[in-house]
Amino acid sequence: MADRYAGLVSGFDDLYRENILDHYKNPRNHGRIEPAGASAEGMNPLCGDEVTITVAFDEDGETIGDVRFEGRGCAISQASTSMLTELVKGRRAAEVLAFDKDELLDEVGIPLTPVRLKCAILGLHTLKVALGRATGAETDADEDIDVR
Amino acid sequence: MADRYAGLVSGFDDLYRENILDHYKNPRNHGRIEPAGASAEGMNPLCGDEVTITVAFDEDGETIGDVRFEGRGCAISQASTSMLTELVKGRRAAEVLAFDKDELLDEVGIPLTPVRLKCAILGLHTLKVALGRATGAETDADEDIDVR
Amino acid sequence: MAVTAKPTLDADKLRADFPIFDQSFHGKPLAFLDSAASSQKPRQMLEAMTRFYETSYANVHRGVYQLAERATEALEAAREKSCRLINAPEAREVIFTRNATESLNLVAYAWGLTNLGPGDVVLVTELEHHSNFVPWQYIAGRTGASFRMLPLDAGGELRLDELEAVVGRGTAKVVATNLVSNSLGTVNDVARLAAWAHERGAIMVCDAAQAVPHKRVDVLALGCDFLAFSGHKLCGPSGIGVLWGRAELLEAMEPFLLGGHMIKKVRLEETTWGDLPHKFEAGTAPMAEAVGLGAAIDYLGEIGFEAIEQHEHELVEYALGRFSELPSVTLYGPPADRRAGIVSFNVDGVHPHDVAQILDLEGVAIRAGHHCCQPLMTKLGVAATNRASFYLYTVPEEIDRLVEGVRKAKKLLG
Amino acid sequence: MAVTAKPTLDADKLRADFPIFDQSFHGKPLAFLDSAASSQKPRQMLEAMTRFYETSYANVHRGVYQLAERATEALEAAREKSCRLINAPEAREVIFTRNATESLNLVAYAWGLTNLGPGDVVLVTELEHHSNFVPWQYIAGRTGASFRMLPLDAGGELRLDELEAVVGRGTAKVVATNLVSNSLGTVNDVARLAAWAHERGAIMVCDAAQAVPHKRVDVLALGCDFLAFSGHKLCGPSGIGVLWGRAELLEAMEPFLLGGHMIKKVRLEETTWGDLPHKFEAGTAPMAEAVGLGAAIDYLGEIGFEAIEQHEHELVEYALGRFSELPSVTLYGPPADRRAGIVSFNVDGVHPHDVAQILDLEGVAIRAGHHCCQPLMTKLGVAATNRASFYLYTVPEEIDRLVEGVRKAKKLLG
Ligand SMILES: Cc1ncc(COP(=O)(O)O)c(C=O)c1O
Ligand SMILES: Cc1ncc(COP(=O)(O)O)c(C=O)c1O
Repeated sequence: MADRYAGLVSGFDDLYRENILDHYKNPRNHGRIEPAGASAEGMNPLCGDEVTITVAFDEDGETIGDVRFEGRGCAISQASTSMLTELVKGRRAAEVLAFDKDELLDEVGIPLTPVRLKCAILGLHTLKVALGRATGAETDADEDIDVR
Repeated sequence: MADRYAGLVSGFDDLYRENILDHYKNPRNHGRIEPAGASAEGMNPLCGDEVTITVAFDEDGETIGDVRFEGRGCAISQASTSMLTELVKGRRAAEVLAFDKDELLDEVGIPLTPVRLKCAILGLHTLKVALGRATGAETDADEDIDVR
Repeated sequence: MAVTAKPTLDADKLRADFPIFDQSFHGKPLAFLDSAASSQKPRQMLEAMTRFYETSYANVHRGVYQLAERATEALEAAREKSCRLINAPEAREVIFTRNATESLNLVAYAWGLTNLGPGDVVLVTELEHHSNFVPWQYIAGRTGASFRMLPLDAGGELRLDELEAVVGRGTAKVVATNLVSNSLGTVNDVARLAAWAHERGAIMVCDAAQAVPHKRVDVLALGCDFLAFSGHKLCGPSGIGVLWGRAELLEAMEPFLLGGHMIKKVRLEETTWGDLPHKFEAGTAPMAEAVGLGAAIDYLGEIGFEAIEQHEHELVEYALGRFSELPSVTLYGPPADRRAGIVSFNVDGVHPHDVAQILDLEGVAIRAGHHCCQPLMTKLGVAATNRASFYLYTVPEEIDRLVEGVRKAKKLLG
Repeated sequence: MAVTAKPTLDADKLRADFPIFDQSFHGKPLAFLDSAASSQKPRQMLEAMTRFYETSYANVHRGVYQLAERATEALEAAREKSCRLINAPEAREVIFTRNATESLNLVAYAWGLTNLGPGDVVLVTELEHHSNFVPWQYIAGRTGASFRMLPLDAGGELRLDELEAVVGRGTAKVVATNLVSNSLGTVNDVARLAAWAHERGAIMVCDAAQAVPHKRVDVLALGCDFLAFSGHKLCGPSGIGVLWGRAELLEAMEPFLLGGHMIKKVRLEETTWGDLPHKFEAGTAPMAEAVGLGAAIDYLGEIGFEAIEQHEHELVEYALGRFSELPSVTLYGPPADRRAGIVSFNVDGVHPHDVAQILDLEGVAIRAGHHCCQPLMTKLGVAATNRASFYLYTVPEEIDRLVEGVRKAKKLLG
């Protein structure tokens, strides 16, 4: 087991890469859209990470014209949510609902232990719930994340 | 720990010595006195050993003139009760109530592990309860032995 | 030695994995015929635990640092192994407890306190171990439910034909039985009982403490709702047990033990429970014990449960045959083809304690007592029996020594 | 290193007993500063368990053969050691459970279900670990008793002056508090709380999970009625906890877990309970775990609890001093002379998860989270804190590395 971890996180450069620090310190699409076409607040009660995501649809009622987030929490949760907003803007809701978390994790680009994984997908899970509500689609529950 | 036990029971000759076999096969003072000056039934619910002891006092109301037992159970419990009856006949109740179990165990004469110790003192404990009831004296409870 | 069928495992070779056999007792090699009480431990399992403590130990869950991640992974890997062992659908349905007894209490308390009431019937069997008897008796008493017992026939098998009569006009809510009896070795038809229970709207609770170590057990094939077993009887460490339950039942249930790790949010006004399996795992988990259990499952899996079952079957046939040579021996329980590797017996005129003690002097370890089955002893009309029980490391020579010792006991004391 | 007071134990030397320190993490030696979650294990303890499994393993109690006697002796010797450790009057008052959480649940269920009702007040503190909070909340809810919380002052100490006001006109029945807080390290005046509880006719339940490993604890001096702790936090194995209770209370109580070994007679109509401690120890005991616990108690006893307490006190003073150099750090809890070896803190603008992760990359293991104390977190107005906690193997250099890592985290993310 030791080996796996030895390679997994080998230093600051790996875990807190420039682009994560950049997204954490300069979040993209920060803020709140009011009134929103879709919205949800997600929270990981174990560590207190929080994000609120709001979405405005284009005229077709499907395409994400704008998406904004606010939140507080660890660098991973906030940076990954910031990255997420860039990834999904302009996509259709149905597409984002089928979005594979690995696509986001690739973007985050660092190896994550299970505890930190929850931080990294907080934004994605919250967004999916928001879109699911707005479009009536089902979304999988994540046992560790509370969404209102 | 191994050492202690290595010496403790080293064979049939130690554990099932002639005198135990003799008392088991030919119990002394077997039977029941009716009406009895004192009596009790003792039982070890864990292994089902049972003895019923009945006592007849001499005219002084104190000295054990006769004592008899019936029972079923393992060799140690039955033999030690048989030996006990020989030891206490002619003694005063108060004396027997203060009887140290080591005196009986010396007579039994073999090393006993804790589980078997309960077998060896079943008769003594039962007799003490019988005498305690008859004379109004207190006797210590033994958590593993039920006496009626 | 008279066994001719070819064993599908090599018990003589496997014995080398078990350090306990390196010693002698009263100058004789140890014939350990009390595996139904608890099994001995292979080196591989002990080493897995020590390695865990030496390299990967920390409190599991929610730790951000590496050691805590490693420990969490190790615990969850053990859960996966336990899940596959009994063919459970999902690992989150596998709850670690301290022993099978606690697993059964968990169901009795958490399900029973809320779902039982007057008019309801809790049905156990006359063959139950106290651990699947007393919790139900107690919770039935607390809730006003009626507590009943399915009787045995003379051969030590369940009177399934009495089911309707015993429940009568009550509402059957719980049927609780073991899969293999620890006293008689009887293998019970749990699938049939489960079907009956479900027809009546009852839940079926299966005590598999004596089954999981010795044969392939499949919760789906059994059709039960809950299944309990202990680690220490299957070459694993003391201090860990397993409860499997169907997710929808576990999710609908109240929790049992409360405290750290089983909650989502705690407020003065209200507390919300965590998800499965955490909801039922309060406090620090038996982490090293889970690792040991996982290693034991791997160990047994490599040998193969079919081989283990076959090996024990041959031993039990052999033992029943050898005992039939002794007219002073009374045997209890069903024939070899319907029993596991357990033989309960009495010797005319010799108390079980004396039999066990004389055997001990020969280096043969068996159990003498009520085996936590007093209702069964009452039925058999005895206070105690002798019980010899076998496992993968048992060899026929040990049964020869057992029979020889019983002869001696009879000669000396009978 | 800036500590000048002479430590009364040689932590550098003791570290050699702990195999976990033989590895490195990210190329750095392990600074394990999470002992409040669970402690690391000395070789001596691990060897005692392995030796037990290899030479003396069998199911305890009632076995007639030697191995079973040896195992029983080993278990009971561990009980005696646990008894002396906390200066309990009698070994039969010492009950082995799976962890401190289960110990506290045992009291809440077995005492609470029968003795609580509407109008009664169960009082816990705002400082409680969930394990001494949620069971009481749950059982109070089930029985209709009122569940209340003694508040903390700004320094993280109990508002004992609020006792009367919080209970009001209710009948105080239970006062439950920890002796040492796992979040803040606060040492609580349990003796005073116990005296107050007894004046009001309540029982006093003391959660000593963070105390027993680190200082001499004396149940008679505390005057409590029940006291709980875990083996894994005091150099012992996972899978075992202890509950001590006053014999007269334990005897009057209903049992909790039911099944094998805790009974006297089992009949369909009625079951009678065994005597202490067996009445509360259903099923196969955590035998090897008890042996490990006993070995750990011996190990700590040889070092001396006064030396351990003094050592940790010096570390905590040193740590508080070093942290005061960092203006971005907020410290929680009382001054060093009223706290145990635990330091909770936050770093301005840096989430605890990030602090802990960055420290992990430096080989420094601390915990980040709510520490199973959500009511306290609510009071502090934070979702989580960082927590560093010390033990006999902690050296001041590790605190230097902690402080250095916090500086880095602040620079990188703050
Ligand atoms: C104060 C306190 N009480 C109770 C517990 C629970 O201990 P365990 O998880 O061993 O049951 C802990 C440990 O997490 C603790 O710190
Ligand atoms: C059939 C059966 N059920 C339950 C148990 C209880 O197991 P444990 O003592 O590990 O809780 C046993 C073992 O004694 C058993 O044989």
